[in-house]
Amino acid sequence: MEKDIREDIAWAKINGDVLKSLETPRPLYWVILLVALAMFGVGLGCEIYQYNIGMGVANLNNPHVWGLYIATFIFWIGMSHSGTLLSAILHLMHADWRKPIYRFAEAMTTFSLMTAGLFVMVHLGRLWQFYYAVPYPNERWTWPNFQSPLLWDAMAIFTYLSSSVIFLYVGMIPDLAIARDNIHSGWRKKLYTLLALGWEGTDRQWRNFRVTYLTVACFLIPLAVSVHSIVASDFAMSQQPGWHVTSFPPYFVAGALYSGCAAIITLFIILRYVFKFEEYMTMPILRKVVRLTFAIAMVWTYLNLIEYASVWYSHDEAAKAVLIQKATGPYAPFWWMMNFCGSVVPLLMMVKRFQTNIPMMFAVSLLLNLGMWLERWMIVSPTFSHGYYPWTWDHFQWPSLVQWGMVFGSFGWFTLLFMVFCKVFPSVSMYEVKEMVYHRSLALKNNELAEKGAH
Amino acid sequence: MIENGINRRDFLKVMGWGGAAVALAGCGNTSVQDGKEIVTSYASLDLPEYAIPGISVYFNSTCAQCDAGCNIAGRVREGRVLKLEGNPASPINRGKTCGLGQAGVQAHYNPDRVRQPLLRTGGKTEELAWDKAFALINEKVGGAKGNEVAFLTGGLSGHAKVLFTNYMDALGSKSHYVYEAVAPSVVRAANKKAYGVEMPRLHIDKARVVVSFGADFLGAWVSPVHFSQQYAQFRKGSNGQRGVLVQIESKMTLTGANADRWLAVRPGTEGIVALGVIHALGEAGMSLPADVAALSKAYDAERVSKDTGVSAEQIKKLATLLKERTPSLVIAGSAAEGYAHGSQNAAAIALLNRVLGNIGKTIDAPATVPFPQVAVETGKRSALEALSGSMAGGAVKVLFTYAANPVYSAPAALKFKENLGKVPFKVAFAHFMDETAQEADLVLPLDSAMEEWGTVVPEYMPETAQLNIRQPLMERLHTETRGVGDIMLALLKQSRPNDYKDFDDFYAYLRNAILKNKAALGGAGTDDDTFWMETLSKGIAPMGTAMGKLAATPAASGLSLPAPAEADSAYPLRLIPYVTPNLRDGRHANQPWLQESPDPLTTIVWDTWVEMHPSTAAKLGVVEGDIVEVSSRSGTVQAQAYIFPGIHPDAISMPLGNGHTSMGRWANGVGVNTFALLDQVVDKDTGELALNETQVKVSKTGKRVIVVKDEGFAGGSQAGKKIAVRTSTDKVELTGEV
Amino acid sequence: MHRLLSLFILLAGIFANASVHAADAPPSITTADDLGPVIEQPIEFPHNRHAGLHNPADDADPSKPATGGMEINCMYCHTYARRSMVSGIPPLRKCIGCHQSLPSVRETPRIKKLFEYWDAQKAIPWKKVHDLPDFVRFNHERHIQRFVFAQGKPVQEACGYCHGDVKTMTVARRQKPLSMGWCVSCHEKDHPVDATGTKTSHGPNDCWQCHK
Amino acid sequence: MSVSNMLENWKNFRHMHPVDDAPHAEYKWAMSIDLDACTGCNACTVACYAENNLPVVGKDKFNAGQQMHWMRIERYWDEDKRDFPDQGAQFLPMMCQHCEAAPCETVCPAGATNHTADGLNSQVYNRCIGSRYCSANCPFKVRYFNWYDYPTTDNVWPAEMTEQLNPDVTVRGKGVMEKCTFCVQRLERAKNNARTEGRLVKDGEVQTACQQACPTNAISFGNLVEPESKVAKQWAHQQVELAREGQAKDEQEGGSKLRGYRIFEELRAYPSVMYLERVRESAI
Repeated sequence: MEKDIREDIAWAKINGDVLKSLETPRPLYWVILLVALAMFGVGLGCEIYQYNIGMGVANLNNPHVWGLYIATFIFWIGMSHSGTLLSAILHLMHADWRKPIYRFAEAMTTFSLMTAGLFVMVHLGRLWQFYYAVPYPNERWTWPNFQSPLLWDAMAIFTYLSSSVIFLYVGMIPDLAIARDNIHSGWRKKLYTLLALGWEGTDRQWRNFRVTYLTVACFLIPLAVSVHSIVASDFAMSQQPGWHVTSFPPYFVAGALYSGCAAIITLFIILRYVFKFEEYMTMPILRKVVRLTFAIAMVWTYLNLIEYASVWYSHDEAAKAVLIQKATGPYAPFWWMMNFCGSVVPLLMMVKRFQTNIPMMFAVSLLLNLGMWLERWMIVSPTFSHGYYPWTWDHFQWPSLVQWGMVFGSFGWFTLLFMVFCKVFPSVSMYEVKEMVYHRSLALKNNELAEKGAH
Repeated sequence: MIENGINRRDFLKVMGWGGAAVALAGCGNTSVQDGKEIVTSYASLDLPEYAIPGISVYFNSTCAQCDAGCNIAGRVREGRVLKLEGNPASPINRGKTCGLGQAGVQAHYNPDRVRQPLLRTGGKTEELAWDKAFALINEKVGGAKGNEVAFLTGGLSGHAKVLFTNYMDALGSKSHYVYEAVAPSVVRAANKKAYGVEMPRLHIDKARVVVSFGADFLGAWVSPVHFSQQYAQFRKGSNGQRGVLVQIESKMTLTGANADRWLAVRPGTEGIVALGVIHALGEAGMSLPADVAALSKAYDAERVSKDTGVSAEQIKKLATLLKERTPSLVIAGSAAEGYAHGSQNAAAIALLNRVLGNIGKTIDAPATVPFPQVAVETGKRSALEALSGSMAGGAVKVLFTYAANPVYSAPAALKFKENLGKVPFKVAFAHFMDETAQEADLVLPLDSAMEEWGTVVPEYMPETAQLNIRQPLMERLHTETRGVGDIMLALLKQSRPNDYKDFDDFYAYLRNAILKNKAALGGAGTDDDTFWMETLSKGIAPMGTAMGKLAATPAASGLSLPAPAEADSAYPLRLIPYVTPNLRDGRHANQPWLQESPDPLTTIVWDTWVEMHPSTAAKLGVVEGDIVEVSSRSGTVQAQAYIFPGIHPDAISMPLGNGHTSMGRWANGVGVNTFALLDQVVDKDTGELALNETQVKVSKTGKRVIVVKDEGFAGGSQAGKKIAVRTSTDKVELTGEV
Repeated sequence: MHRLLSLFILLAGIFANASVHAADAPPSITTADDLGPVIEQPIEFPHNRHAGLHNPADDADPSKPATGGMEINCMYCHTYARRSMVSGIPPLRKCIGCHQSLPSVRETPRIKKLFEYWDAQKAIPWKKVHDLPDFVRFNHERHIQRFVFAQGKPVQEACGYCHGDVKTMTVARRQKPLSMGWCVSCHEKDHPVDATGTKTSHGPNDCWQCHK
Repeated sequence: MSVSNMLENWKNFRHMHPVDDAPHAEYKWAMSIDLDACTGCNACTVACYAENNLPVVGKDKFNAGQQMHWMRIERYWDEDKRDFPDQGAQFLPMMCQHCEAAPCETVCPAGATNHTADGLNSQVYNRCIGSRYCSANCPFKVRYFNWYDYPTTDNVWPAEMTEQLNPDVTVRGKGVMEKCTFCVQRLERAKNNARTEGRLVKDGEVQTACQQACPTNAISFGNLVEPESKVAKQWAHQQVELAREGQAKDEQEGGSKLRGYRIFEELRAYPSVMYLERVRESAI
């Protein structure tokens, strides 16, 4: 069997390699950063325009009141689930191979949540009054509506985001201490000193650290599941054909894990290349991630088919009409594309040879995420265009450039945050990689001892 | 209730607690403010008991949106008229209004109203003071002799009409051209011949079957709000026997869309259908008068079916229904009259009423107006031809236009605009700078109907004769506008100073005129002030109970119907101009509520369209939204196509009312002017323009637009859902319904 | 581990305690004062002279200007309060109606100003002191009918509930916050329905009462 | 404000729906529309514009589907592919159905749309944050969103036109959802007058703008709690009960000979608008 990591990497080398990624960036980094900034600028410009003129510039209309904002919001929420999966679930399951890659996955969680939050905001017709949806004691003596799934959403996302930030930070403390100890001047030193909370690696610290980390991880897992279940409730709790589906929560969670894993593959490949992390982000790990992704893809496909089947065989004629409309109406190209990307493309991952084919996996992972984005759009829009009330069917509505601009901008925003993170914080967990190396060498030693003993 | 009109104007002054500004600020400011807004008392000087800020007062008046003369009640608050409701005491509209009437406030508050007298010389426009304007008019009419001063007006009635008549009298002119672009003038003439009255009273509510030959009495014909009231009763019926409506026309009107059976008839063959029904009635055993029997003999069901496209079975069914359910009522409308033989069509239809014995039962004589000088003078399309002719001949030196927009609505063949140019001095009384006002030398700005005094005698009075009062509902918005009565009075004071010196203004004249005839207006025995007050507060003065009588009986003699017209190979389709309930003849095109109110049948807004039957469209290869070119011998326009099942395949239809080049911000450049296509073909008997006689050809231009309409992607389909449900009389029990 | 556990228990305890407290904290801003800004009016109208209490000392010498008030009912001038949403600003004629027969104060600066407006036949541009946001529709009639006519409260008390003790003010100044919570705090209380005071009910609490 | 207060109101709120233990006390506003009388003339819709300060959006925005007509007249054709629609069209006035268990109410995050004690589905403009969830969840799609700031848009309300605005109705700015209110400003005024006189609103005392305009009296409006009101009698005669998702009369064999029905009754929203089926003569 291939090794997830070489057991003979010196610990100092690990420190050196990872800390090197924090050093003065290459020009390519700046280029990427600038491009991301420009993309974000486009989105920001669109929002300023929309804020001033009104939501009409998004080219939404009366039957068709939601559009890409909500679809992209779900997409980013979904994206966030990967980090939790890798860092919390796999942590509990003692899957060792997660260690070199969970840090950036966890960062991805945080940043995609921060991106998703923006979409909730830009979606609001009266952004400046968003605080009406926040439960706090106020001079109006009013409360928001606790029945509304949208309110649950806001609460769940906020909780998830804060928990994710804590989890990310707590898990990073020993590494911050390493960074502190290896950097001798400048703002970084101050920053790491502050954030490392006086970590010295004593036994007591390690013990408390483990307990805390484990607790937060345990807390985070149900939260992650509930967040996307609640997002699913936005739809499942409504009465609209195509939305009113009982299986939406697990379907959404599966979809979330799916798109998250695909995004991990993408970022895995990028980071491995950009920061030269070949030693840590090894092919066997990639293979494991790909296999995991494939498994989730099949789960998603199954749930997807269940959804179609339950609509098809039910007596809900309106829902059936929406399904037919998805497959044959103006959204058909996107709907078929989504099914292709979501269920057919991952089949490539079955082929062993392809699992470590970097260009191919890179392309596949992008396609998977395209499919998942389309999935969200195909959940939101066709129901509006072909709802219960035939008089208001609107098959011609098409998102305006403002909507596309903001979707585009959100990728810039995410990239921006991620790029900054990578240069400020170690994107590979040094202490856990060391653990991994140590465990492997220990295992090796044991084996050797055992072999010796046999002789 | 109110002391006198002049004072009331003061009360109505906008002095208030600025409601509008308050309302507009909307949801913006969310916190308590202090000392930012100004608040003054409602009326600074004196305050009548009824004027309470925050509480609406209703004043009765008369709607000016069409000639039906509905009685309305204006809701007035803080000195502003906010909304118009129907006057519940009105025999015409019984508290109801149509959409057009509701939009009356938009004619009043319209930002595009003319606000100053304007003198236009050589392309230059300058503002003018009223006394200068009057002096100028005096100079010009002084330089013309008798009939060289001509008047072109819309339908006129009431005391404004009296003043017009007197002024013409003073000038020695008899050139009064009364013009209405879409009025049922042929039917009026035919009625006169058949029944002895222009417009008999119709009792739709008493009929058990109504057969309407294209009379859109629910949409735009004569007095739609009144007929809608009758229609509601007719549908409720008596003893649970619901009235049956059969509509026979080539293009479905709003009334057609509400019919139990809508029969698409080949354009122009309405009279043949009527005779066919008579024939079928005879065959069904009804005894026909000899002359009628002789006339209808040739019209057996098969032939009629062949000529008209209405199946023989339908004709027989209709005859059976008419025979079984009496009384019935047959109405001839614009679809029947719009042909060169329109009068003959209408006569044949009247004959059907005679055969069915409806005359005297559901067709009744109208009330007699005891003061003929205030009675309505209805407009004719032929007036325009006559005027155009005399203008072309240089016989008109001064032309006054009021309540008519002939430059917009004249058929191209009349070359009206060109001939108008030959008139040296043209005075337009105008609310808007419409196409006719644009051509005038002097434009006099009119008060809106919510600012002026006046009286109206409706053309169609459902009960006894009534004089409708129009009174100001609020202070003038613009100080330099004048009521038409005031203008005419000022002009008369120039010509006959002695007769009118006692009257400061039209209000004084009107009050005097009404009080003089107090006894005849139901005020015998009351003192002047009380009577005047009561009349104003009611908004209606009764003019006696005298009813006329139907002086004639429809006769078969002289009636001959031509064979159905052969298709014209160069212009194979017939254009049916559609008078929409929203825009009528186009004078309301600048009222945005009406532009945004979807056409009931197509649901199209803000545009003109070309309706065609799916089979016609298929033949032409046209789909919805294709820009098609419609050409007649007189003109060519381009408009979007709309595929519409309710039209005969031999015809296309376009709505009237849009395509203004000059009117206001909401009207200009919207749609195309269908009037521009009309051929100058007239009804042979009356000389009235036959609206449906225009032959057109339609070709694709290759351009396509999205038709802007309320109807969505599903079109008129309910997709199998239970939304607008229909049942039939045999499946429903109507007796006992609340 | 124990320490962690005790931390949790402590936090949970604090949370529970706070919740219990929040749950039963009585609403108490009903009478809160929130003085508005001083507003400069075209004429510095002395409410105290009109609505204030009569000063018995004034009776001694009627020729001298009075120092007390005249105890005029609020609704003498704000006459629409019982009939309309708005209480109304009196028309100029109402002021003149009394003041033309009050020569004793005719030459004071305020009254001279008043007559200047009257002579020019111009309305006085009073500034609005109690200006609610435009989407709030407070109804004077309802409150006056309920508290003055049904329940029999003295007019000044009923009006004063929102407007403060006007009889002691010169130019009126906002005394209460007029915030939604302030309105609601009163609407949630039970008030006697009539003068006998046995039956009570609270104000309506659906949004459309005031926002429409 | 306090939590217990909230919980108490919560309970009340839940009970405003007509469950057996808490029926409507004084008023339950309801409507019935006779489709046999409705001619589709649009008088009601224009009256609604006049009464409720609805903006005219113009052709482009109408084309974009952003029209603001609270009441719309829908026109349906038969779908049996005959050459001509020889039984006419079917017209249906459609506006907010003021559902008793309204799907829009439960989903609004800010609680801007609620049920009033009178059984109205209220929309509070100044509380609305514009999430548009209510419209998304409305089966009838009768909610209209202010996609633009119409008060400041050119040629919507030029200065002169603002004088026509109804001072009793707030003009909505951008980002706010709005819909038919059953002319709540008229209802409140009538209730106010009645309360001053110590009585309840009488049948016919208050009319909605559409009802008042309707030339054929197709629209009836009134208090369903008052058994003698016209609307209550109509509902009773047509055997349509408010809080049912299917009426007993329809479960009879062969259906009933009554023509009252509600649209999408099976969705259990319990609409307050009853329609009476359009009738066509079978003998012709």
